[in-house]
Amino acid sequence: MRDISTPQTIDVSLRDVVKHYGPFQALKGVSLEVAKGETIVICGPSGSGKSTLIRCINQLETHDSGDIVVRGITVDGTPANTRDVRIEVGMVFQQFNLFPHITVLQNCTLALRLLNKGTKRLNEEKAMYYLERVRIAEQAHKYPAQLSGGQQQRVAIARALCMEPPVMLFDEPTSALDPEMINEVLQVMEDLARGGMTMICVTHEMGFARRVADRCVFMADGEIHEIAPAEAFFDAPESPRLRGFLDRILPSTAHS
Amino acid sequence: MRDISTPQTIDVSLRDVVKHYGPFQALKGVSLEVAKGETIVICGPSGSGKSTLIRCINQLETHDSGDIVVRGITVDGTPANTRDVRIEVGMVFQQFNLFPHITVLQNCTLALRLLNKGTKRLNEEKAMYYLERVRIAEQAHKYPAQLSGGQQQRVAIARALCMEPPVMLFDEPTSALDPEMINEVLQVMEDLARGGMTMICVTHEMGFARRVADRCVFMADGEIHEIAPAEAFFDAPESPRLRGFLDRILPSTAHS
Amino acid sequence: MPTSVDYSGYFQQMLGGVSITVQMLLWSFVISLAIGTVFGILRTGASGVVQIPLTIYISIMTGVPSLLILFIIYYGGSGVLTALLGYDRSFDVSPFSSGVAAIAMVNAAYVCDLVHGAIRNLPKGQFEACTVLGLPRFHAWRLILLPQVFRLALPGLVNIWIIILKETSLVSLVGLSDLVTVAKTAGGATSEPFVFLIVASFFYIAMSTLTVPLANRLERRLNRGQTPVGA
Amino acid sequence: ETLRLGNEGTNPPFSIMSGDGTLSGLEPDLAREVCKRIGADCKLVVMDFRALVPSLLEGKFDLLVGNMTPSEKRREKLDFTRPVLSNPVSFVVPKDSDWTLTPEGLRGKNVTVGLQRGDMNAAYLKTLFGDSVKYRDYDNPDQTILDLTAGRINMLFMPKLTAAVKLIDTPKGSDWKFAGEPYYSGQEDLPADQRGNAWPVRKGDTALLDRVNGALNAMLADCTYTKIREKYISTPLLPEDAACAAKK
Amino acid sequence: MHFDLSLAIASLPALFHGLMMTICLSIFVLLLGIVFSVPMALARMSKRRSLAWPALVFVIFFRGTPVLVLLYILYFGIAQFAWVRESFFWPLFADPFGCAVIGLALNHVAYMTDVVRGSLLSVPRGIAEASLALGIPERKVFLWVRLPLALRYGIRAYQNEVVGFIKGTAIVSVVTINDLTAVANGIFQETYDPLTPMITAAVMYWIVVNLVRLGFAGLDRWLNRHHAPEPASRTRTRKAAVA
Ligand SMILES: Nc1ncnc2c1ncn2[C@@H]1O[C@H](COP(=O)(O)OP(=O)(O)OP(=O)(O)O)[C@@H](O)[C@H]1O
Ligand SMILES: Nc1ncnc2c1ncn2[C@@H]1O[C@H](COP(=O)(O)OP(=O)(O)OP(=O)(O)O)[C@@H](O)[C@H]1O
Ligand SMILES: [Mg+2]
Ligand SMILES: [Mg+2]
Repeated sequence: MRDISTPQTIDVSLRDVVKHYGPFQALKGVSLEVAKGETIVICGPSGSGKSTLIRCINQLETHDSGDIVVRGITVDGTPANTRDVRIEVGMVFQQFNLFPHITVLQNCTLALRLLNKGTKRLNEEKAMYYLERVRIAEQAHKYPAQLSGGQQQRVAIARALCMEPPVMLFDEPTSALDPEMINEVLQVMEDLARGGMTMICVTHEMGFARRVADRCVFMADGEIHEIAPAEAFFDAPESPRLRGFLDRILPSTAHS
Repeated sequence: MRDISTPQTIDVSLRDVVKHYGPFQALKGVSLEVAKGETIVICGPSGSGKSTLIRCINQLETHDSGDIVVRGITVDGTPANTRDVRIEVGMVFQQFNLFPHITVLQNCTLALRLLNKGTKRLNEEKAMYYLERVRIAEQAHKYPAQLSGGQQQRVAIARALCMEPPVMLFDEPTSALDPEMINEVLQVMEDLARGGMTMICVTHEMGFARRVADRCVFMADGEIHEIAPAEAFFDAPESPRLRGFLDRILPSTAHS
Repeated sequence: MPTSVDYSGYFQQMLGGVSITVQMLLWSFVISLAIGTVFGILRTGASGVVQIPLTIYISIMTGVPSLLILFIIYYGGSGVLTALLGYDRSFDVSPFSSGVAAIAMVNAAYVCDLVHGAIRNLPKGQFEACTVLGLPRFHAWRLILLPQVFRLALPGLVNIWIIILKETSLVSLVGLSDLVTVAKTAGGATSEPFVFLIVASFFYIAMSTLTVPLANRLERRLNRGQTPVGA
Repeated sequence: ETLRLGNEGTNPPFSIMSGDGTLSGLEPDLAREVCKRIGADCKLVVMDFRALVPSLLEGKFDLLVGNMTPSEKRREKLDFTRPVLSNPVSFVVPKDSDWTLTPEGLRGKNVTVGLQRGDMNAAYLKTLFGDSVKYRDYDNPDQTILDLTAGRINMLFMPKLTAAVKLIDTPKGSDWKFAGEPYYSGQEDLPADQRGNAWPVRKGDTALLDRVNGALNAMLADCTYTKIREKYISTPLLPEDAACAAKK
Repeated sequence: MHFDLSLAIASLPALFHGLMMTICLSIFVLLLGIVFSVPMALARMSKRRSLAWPALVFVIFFRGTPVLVLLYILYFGIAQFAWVRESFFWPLFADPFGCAVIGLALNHVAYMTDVVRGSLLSVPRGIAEASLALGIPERKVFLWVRLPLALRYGIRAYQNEVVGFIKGTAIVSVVTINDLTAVANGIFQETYDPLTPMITAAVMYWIVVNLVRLGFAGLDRWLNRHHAPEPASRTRTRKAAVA
């Protein structure tokens, strides 16, 4: 973990981001700065806007007002700008969302191919490199449905890494997994974090947060209630909401 | 609880009952005698043949060999005989199996009506009596989907009671229920047991077993491994299998 | 040029055609529903003696154009009936009855598939509950199982209703004066086929479009009480 | 006694299903008169043209009162009454054409002939012209004429009277004319005055045939036939008819 | 009345001729269906009213009208207007084959629009989102991810439509086309034996339809080869920790 008080490059910055779904306000002015190489864990009760927040960063949802700057690019919602932002940001979903009809290797190379990056051989080598990194290279020629949930999620991570994005977003990457499989995915994420990747993770895996998060963020009702380094966050939560939340959540995360 | 050593009428008797599903032997020669007014609790690991056993008693499954005698009727599998046996035996399922498209009251009176028992008014009075007994009379005109799980299960019990069967079978009647609702069903079953009904219950509710079971039966791999009065069963299990089983199961039944 | 009087006469005839079309629709639907339901129930039973002819029946009805089946019944039907039943030359296979027979036979196969599927999707516990309560089989089907089966099969049945509506137009090819026949004749006689045909097509569209809200109402009725109220 | 009679219903002026659903036309009117004379209670049933003969053969009808050419092939399965009317087939061609009506004369002229499916004349014409012209098969004469005026076909081969009533004598017939010799597709060895279209019964039903023939002959003799015919068609259709018309 | 085997055999060449016509027509229309149904489905799903509404009207009209009526309208109905006969696309309508193709295609495309739409909608949203998140442009996501997946989800519905459609072609004799049914009808008219030619034709239809079904079964297996057994994935939708 780094000392975040020294000035650093800011990879992702949000200022007063507001998002409505119809009349419902899902984000009520959220501000957050994420430094290069930093690992941020976001947690909070269901419906608090965690997914919405990270989906705004890569513009899967368009925000209504406020500024989002990703690696120097101010998000403005135009198609070209959106594409530029998405190339900077990789994302891993709760439901993996692998392409079921092509092999694991093709899952990893598809985007490279469609964006006309590199030759077929180079792309496959790159894909194999990242599959290796998530320790799943030997499954490269299987179809997603032939893998376990944990393996599928690791493929999803490798797929995102193939685009070599400087920033990675994770939306509850382990919560669709059986307990036995959660750890293998957390392990991969830990490796990434220690490798210096800028990461924003929505997760309730408190063990993971304690081990690798630089800062933890607590959201509720579309607002950030607390931002603190992991130890302080868990051991001395300031806001009563967070305390209540941690009381409810901690006993059931014994496995991590 | 009764002293079961004095001679009594036997309501249900099984001798060397064997049942195969294809090549798989689900019951490997089971013998059991249930006296009139006795409450038997059957427990055992999943797949041990508990459901198969009680489903053989009312011939939802036909057994391959051995004798089953229900209230003096030797089960022989002919349609008339089967019908006679089923009139003696009521059954309550794990999944309630209420008829969703008719009201609670109609659920209770339907069988009476179709079997030409009594007038409409008499039948409804009888149904209301049993609905009262399971403490749900005020819901008589609702549809099953409008009730909670526990209420639905109580309706299922009332529906079976309306046929006034001398013997009742229960197949895990509480295991599809949310914890809050389990007790209301157990309460009703306890009332029935104390009222002198002959009952055979498959259940893992150990609190219930301790309070009302005359004898407990432990099944594993299609065989009965132990039959004992409740106290002996829980506090001094003889077979090691049962000891292992109880060790695993007891902590999780804290709510009863 | 035809006068407007001619037109109104033909439009009145078209109303007669509509009545024939609607009668065909109702008869065909009711009969295919009845046969299809019985077949669907039989198909769920295990007996091979019943399964084999049923499979053949369904394969034929879903593999051969309805029009051809209509022709075979209409042009060949009385011969076949006479041969089968040994009566003497007196079966009247009218366009109406053969149209209803053909359309009902074809769609009974589809209804059978639907009902069969719905029965299989019914929770097994419903059957067991009926058994355990000792309900007589016929009544168990009538009062407990079929109402639920139809609820599950409703969207498919609405589809079949619309298909039958359109298939009734085929009987115009064996000379029944249904809506299409009238439109065709009127068009030939006035040399203005377009008007009459468009009017006919609007009738069919209106009928099938009207079906949707009616089906929704029916669905709500069948679902009565089966969705939880309040949380 | 009830007789069931089959008729087409869509072939004016011989058979017309009118706007209010009643059946009129020369054939039904003649049939009703015949029934009256033989003392039978008749039920006239309208049916698709193609279904008429099979239905007769299967016993759904006792007699067809549609004019039909008694060809060799039909005589194998049916017995025919005396000629009821003479309506030979003729060609209809564009007014400004000068085609020779032979395979050689028509080849390369891009001629498409409209025919009625299941019609005796259709088979005949196809053997006559072979592949020198194109053919198109229609379900009824109305559609044939609609398509002729729409320009999809440019020749008809249909009963002359029908073509006259439906096309040549109407305003839209101004672009068309009859051509060639009238053609009779029945028995070729018959003398011209015995040719004509007749009504079929099932083979061997001579009892009925004799009664109908008797009635028809009587109607021709006392000029009832002519009276009925004049309601629909101005020109005589049979020699006896012509004689009656001349008497007036 | 009985089945006359010698007549059936003698009729085979003519019936095959009719069958060829049926098959040609089907192939033509099925190709048109593939080409036009995707844009139609996109229009129908579009957020732009000016696209969605016409597409909806198209679907309602051409699905709701019986094919028979549609063919009559196209063949006899619009030929009644002189301006149609003078327009440049008259040659298409003047030809019965052209008319039949257009009539059947309009109906088929209307059905296919809903088939394609249903299949596209059944592609999980997350999979398209994952592609977008990878930076793939929307058009390519559609072409390379949603469409291939929709094909897999929609293959059953497509098979039903194709079979229904092939059976529906039996109607084209009303616009003077000599397809299988028309040929059988012609033989019936010549011989007054309805059963033999029509049952023979029915058998031919049955064989074609079942070959098509077999073909689709094979295609289905091939497209879904990625669901081949091996360890099945065990995913759980329930949330892990927070209740
Ligand atoms: N597409 C949408 N349309 C309307 N409302 C939405 C939509 N997506 C999310 N919401 C609402 O916005 C709020 C925030 O949703 P979000 O998915 O961001 O919550 P979350 O914190 O990720 O919750 P969870 O832990 O359940 O994933 C919720 O109340 C949700 O109902
Ligand atoms: N219809 C069937 N066909 C084949 N095998 C069956 C069938 N029903 C039950 N079995 C098998 O018979 C064995 C006993 O099943 P049974 O349902 O009686 O177990 P159980 O003790 O009730 O288990 P549980 O606690 O899971 O309900 C199991 O191994 C089961 O797989
Ligand atoms: Mg979320
Ligand atoms: Mg069980």
